[in-house]
Amino acid sequence: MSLSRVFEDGPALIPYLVAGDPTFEQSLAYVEALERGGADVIELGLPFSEPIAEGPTIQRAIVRSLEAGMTPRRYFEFVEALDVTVPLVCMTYYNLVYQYGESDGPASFVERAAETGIAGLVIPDLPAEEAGPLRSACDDYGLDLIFIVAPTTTDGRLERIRDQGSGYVYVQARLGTTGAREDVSDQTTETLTRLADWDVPRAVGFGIKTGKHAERIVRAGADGVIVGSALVDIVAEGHEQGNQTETVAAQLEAKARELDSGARAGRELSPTSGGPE
Amino acid sequence: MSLSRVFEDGPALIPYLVAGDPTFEQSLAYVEALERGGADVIELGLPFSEPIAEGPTIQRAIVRSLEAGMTPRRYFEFVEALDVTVPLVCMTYYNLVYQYGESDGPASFVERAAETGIAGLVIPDLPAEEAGPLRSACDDYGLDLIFIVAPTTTDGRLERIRDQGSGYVYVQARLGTTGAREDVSDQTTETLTRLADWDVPRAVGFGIKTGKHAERIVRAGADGVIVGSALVDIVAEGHEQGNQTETVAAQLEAKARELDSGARAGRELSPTSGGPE
Amino acid sequence: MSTDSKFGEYGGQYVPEALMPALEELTDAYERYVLANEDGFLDEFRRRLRTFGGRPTPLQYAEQLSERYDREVYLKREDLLHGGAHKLNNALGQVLLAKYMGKERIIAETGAGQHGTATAMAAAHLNMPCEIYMGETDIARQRPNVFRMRINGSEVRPVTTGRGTLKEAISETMRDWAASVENTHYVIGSVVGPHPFPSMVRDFQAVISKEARTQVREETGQLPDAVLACAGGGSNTMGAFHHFVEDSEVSLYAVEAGGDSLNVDEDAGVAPNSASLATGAEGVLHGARTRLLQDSDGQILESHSVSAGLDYAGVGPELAYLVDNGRVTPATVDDEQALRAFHRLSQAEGIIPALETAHAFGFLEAAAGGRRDDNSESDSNGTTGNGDDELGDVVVVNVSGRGDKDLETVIEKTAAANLDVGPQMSLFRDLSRHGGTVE
Amino acid sequence: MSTDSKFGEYGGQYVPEALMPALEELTDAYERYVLANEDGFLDEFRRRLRTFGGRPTPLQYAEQLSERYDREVYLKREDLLHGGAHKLNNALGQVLLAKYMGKERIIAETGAGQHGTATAMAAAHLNMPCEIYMGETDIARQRPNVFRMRINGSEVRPVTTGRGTLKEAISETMRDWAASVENTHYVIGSVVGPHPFPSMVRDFQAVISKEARTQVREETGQLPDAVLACAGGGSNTMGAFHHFVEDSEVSLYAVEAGGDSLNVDEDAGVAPNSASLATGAEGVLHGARTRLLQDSDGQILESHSVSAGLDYAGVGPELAYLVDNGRVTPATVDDEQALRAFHRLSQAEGIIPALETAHAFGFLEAAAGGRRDDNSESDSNGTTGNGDDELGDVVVVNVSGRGDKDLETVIEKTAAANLDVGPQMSLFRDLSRHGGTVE
Ligand SMILES: Cc1ncc(COP(=O)(O)O)c(C=O)c1O
Ligand SMILES: Cc1ncc(COP(=O)(O)O)c(C=O)c1O
Repeated sequence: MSLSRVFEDGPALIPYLVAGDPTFEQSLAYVEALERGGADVIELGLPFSEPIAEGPTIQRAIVRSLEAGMTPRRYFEFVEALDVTVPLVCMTYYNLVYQYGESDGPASFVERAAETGIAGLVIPDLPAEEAGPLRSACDDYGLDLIFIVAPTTTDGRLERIRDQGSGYVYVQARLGTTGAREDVSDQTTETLTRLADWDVPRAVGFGIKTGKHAERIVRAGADGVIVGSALVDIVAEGHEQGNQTETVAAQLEAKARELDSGARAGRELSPTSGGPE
Repeated sequence: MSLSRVFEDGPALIPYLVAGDPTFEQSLAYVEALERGGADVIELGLPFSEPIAEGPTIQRAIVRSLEAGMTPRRYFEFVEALDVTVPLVCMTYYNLVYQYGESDGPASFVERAAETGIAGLVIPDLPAEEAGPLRSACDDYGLDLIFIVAPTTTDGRLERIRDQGSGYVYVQARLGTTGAREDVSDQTTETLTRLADWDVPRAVGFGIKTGKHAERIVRAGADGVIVGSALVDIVAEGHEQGNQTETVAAQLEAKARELDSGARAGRELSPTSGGPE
Repeated sequence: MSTDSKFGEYGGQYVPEALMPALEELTDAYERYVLANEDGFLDEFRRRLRTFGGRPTPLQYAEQLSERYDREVYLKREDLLHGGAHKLNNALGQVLLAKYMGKERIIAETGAGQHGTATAMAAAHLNMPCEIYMGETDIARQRPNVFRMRINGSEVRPVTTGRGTLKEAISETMRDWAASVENTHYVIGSVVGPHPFPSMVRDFQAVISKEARTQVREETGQLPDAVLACAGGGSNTMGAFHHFVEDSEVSLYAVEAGGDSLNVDEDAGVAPNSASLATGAEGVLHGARTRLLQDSDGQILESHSVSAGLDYAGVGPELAYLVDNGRVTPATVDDEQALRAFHRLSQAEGIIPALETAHAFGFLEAAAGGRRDDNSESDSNGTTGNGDDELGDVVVVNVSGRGDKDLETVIEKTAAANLDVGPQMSLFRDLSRHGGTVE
Repeated sequence: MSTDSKFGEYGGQYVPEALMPALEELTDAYERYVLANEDGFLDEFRRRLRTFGGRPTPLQYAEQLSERYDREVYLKREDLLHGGAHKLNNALGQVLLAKYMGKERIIAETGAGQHGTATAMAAAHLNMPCEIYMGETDIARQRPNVFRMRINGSEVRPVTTGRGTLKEAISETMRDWAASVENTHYVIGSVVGPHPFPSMVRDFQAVISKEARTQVREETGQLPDAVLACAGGGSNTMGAFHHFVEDSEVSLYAVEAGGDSLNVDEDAGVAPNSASLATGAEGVLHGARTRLLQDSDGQILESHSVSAGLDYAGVGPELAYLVDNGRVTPATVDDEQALRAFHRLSQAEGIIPALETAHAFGFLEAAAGGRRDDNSESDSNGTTGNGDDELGDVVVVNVSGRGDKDLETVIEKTAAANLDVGPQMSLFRDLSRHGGTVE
């Protein structure tokens, strides 16, 4: 199924975690907890050694995962081992996609991703201009390719992104790298307005931390909320304090639930909907 | 009396010490011991802060004397306090001569030196070319002005030195700064030959350390031997080991005697004398 | 000068979407000001390079090296540029461009600290606030340059991720840029990164070969047979090569850091060298497709070189392209050869080169037949590249920088490796600044 | 150029007899090679200054300073010379002359280490063995320069007498020369010492004013109203002034180190400054009659300055003469003003000056009316010299050297004096080279 279908059913909660953080086994439990908490799609990071688009929280998660032995091959095993039913989106950097397998280009990666049931890809260092080969591979294997739209994205570029993207569009809520922040940016509303006539759903990420944030974002017109650092923080804290896997999983589930209800509350007040569904 | 008269009586021993090394009182005793040991003239250093012509031994003596409070004024008091009958030659640098007293130039220094009975001056940083004012002052007050002739001195310069010098000529035995050395240089013989027809006596210094050296120097034709570092070494050792003033004075006297008999032995074999006088 | 964003398959713009508009804006500014000299940008740039930077730099005939190698060796003296390296050509160009673009803040990464110092100097000169990201390993090994940046009024931001060298510093600066792109220009320090940086930095550095080409003809009446330059990111290389690329009779040698060894330890994720051209493979890093040091999964390896300025896992896309198509010959020189070359140039010519630069001289020595007098003494182990004597009669070596920043490192490493080449330092090495005595 | 051995009553040859023939030989060589260009000496010298040294150095319009002082400030960039200071002009000239004279060994003294490094570089370049005498205090405070000399292959001989600074190093080098004069040339580092050194060194350095005079006319269409240079021995001063001396409309300012204070402690034998022109008296030191720091007996005082290169009790006889006859105006700038000026130039213009050079900029700031915007802020205490604003509209400041050698000293002294001008260094100051981490 195309990822956009997920959004038909009310505002989507799209949590993000780094696969294998802090260990393969713990991470499985954490990702599964997200589904229980109400995730509609899960973005699953495949760690790259040079994560130029991430803030410190996710950088540290990436280091933990890499140090625990995560590789692209292990990542796909991880996906296969996961017991979730919601669609998964793989988030990683282009060099890993490009180098994978025997193909001279991204095809082997996409093939293997499709095989494990991954529904889409987000590659933050691959702008629409360079995305041709990956776009075709995704088409060949039925994957969505999700692009990010930033507050700085020009109108000209918006068109290119609209052409290349599918599944949903990832709306970057503000400038900067990923990382949880207190307030919600004005830039978000503006970008959402610019995307008003797109036919893919618009999921907003970067800096969403609480149910209240999620509510406001959805109220501003988002079709989904993407939450990364706020969840990775929980994993990090659990790791540092040596907490039980179940405890951390329960915290993640609770956080997801908070975000999910926030988002749903937002929809009730959203300009695009008359009221509760 | 002109210093040259001293040399009429056989080869002259001209020891050198720094006045006030290591203290005013000890130094008085040491200088007096040199006379007992057979000195015919005594060169008495007035310490200058930048002794560019001295080797390390005499540099250190200069530091000791300066640290014990030696100044030009004290120096003249030192000379007045000395109980010796042989003529004294003051060895110092031009800036001290130049700055002394009220005169704009060297006159005050020479006047005061004459008053204390000093017979001559050696100023190692004052070549014949710059010596005009000092030469006249010495003439006015009846002092000799002794110049150094180096192995490198050219024939042209020899003439200038011959014109300006009096008392004796200080033959620098070798290149380099002062300091006791083991062997006797060939350059000495050569310089002595070049000075053969001068009518002032030729005293050789730089590196003479033992009676044997003195003997060879005199045999080579010198009218006198100047000995500095070998004596200053005795003062330094006495100072470092905290020896009694009398002990050190006795050593100095013995060293002077050794040098004096060496010189006399040399004269017996000297080319300019038929045999013992 | 060209506005192509690709060199064959290399180059491109692989950056987060937030930066793409900035790259478009920069490309536009590059085309208008740098390529078309709008508002007299180039005139001002050249004037400032002359009066502030000290251009032209001389081309010096190296007497002792020429005798040693029995060929005419000429030195292009970028070490005499203000700041002590070729880096100012680029830093001044970019900071000035940022001014023309109306930017209000400068950020930059630095490895050896040479690019950081050059940027700090250019920023002070042009009255722009400036922040420099530097890996903490590099901060420790290039201390004088840290002081210089601070004294010129720049902030220095220590980067603690990874091994704390240039690679991490670039990543971190890109992150800052992604957050600050509207009022900030990122002055990248070499011919790397997304388009238009590789072309633009090359154009700013091309003054080296422009001058050298004229100078060598004036001196010898001919073009050189070979041009040698060390390659980290490749900016001094591209600067020294650019105007010779069309001269097919001139051989071009890019000398990379062979480090400890050319073998890779995949498990540790470490390449004990920085030889992306010689041993790397195609991939995408820091905004461009190029040749990289990476493991078979595509994870970037930690590089190594005794010289901080060469210690980088990538290389400029244009240089990679010129190597692939055979126009440029890659070579490597290991740490020990570089140290030996450092001492050789210092003692023979009275020029203390940067450790980066010393690699180029290491290759001059190691090229077979390089030494006229005694081939057996030639330390040709640990070198790759041109085996037979193709260097020819007239060789230009680009002296990309001076070695003042490397004194402590060289003294330490020379002693540690027990090399017989350096001066005895025992009397001075442990001399405390505070104690103030030597015995 | 002149062969007079005296400047009024100053100058002359006050040296041990053993050295007199060497001075005659040198005077002869100076007259033949330097004054009469015999065997093309001057042509070779100029060529080497160009290709090895990096001449001509630019004259740079200083934008920020010009605005600050509301006059046109031009910088003569001797800091861009190979080695980082004007010193190479002289060192290269003398080492080359020694070669023409058939000498086989070079000795030199050094204070800041700049002359020593320049001499070591020139000696390596011309393939001459070289030994440098340096006071142990200076060795400790100018460590990077010690390393540079060693790395260029020179021996460094620590001088332990006295306070272990320049004065003692000169005395010690003279002693060596007296013993080795036949095959050795003593490369004196400033316009001091016996004739022909003051004239010869001035002639080698005069290229500064020769270039600057032409350059400033090209830029402004006129001669400058004032030329400023710091004065230690006075070689950069004389070099910067020489070709302006006949231009009576150009004011010449020699800025000495005011150190801690201009008062002398006679009992301790210490002058807490190096201001021989401002506070010294006539006397004889190191072979010449000139103005000196001395006590009433004529014993030379220990001088002091935060800058090792100015820390000397004497000054060149020609400069003393030009001050006496009113052609040159002496001024002093104290340690704190020099530190402030160091930071000011670094931050405002992106040029880190030598601490010596910073004194010239300290005077530019302190000259009454120097600052346009706020006179009350002007740190004019502790300055002597020109009280009213005679600097005029076009001022040339000679940037005698770069400050890389002074980084540690400046950081330490700025912190110790609690000045509000320097950058915060706490994060970087205690950074160990070995530890390799900043937290
Ligand atoms: C002196 C010097 N040479 C070379 C390099 C390597 O950089 P690039 O290859 O871009 O010239 C550096 C980098 O810091 C450097 O400082
Ligand atoms: C940069 C610089 N300027 C000035 C001086 C002072 O010397 P002079 O007065 O001879 O120029 C020195 C001496 O080391 C120096 O290094």
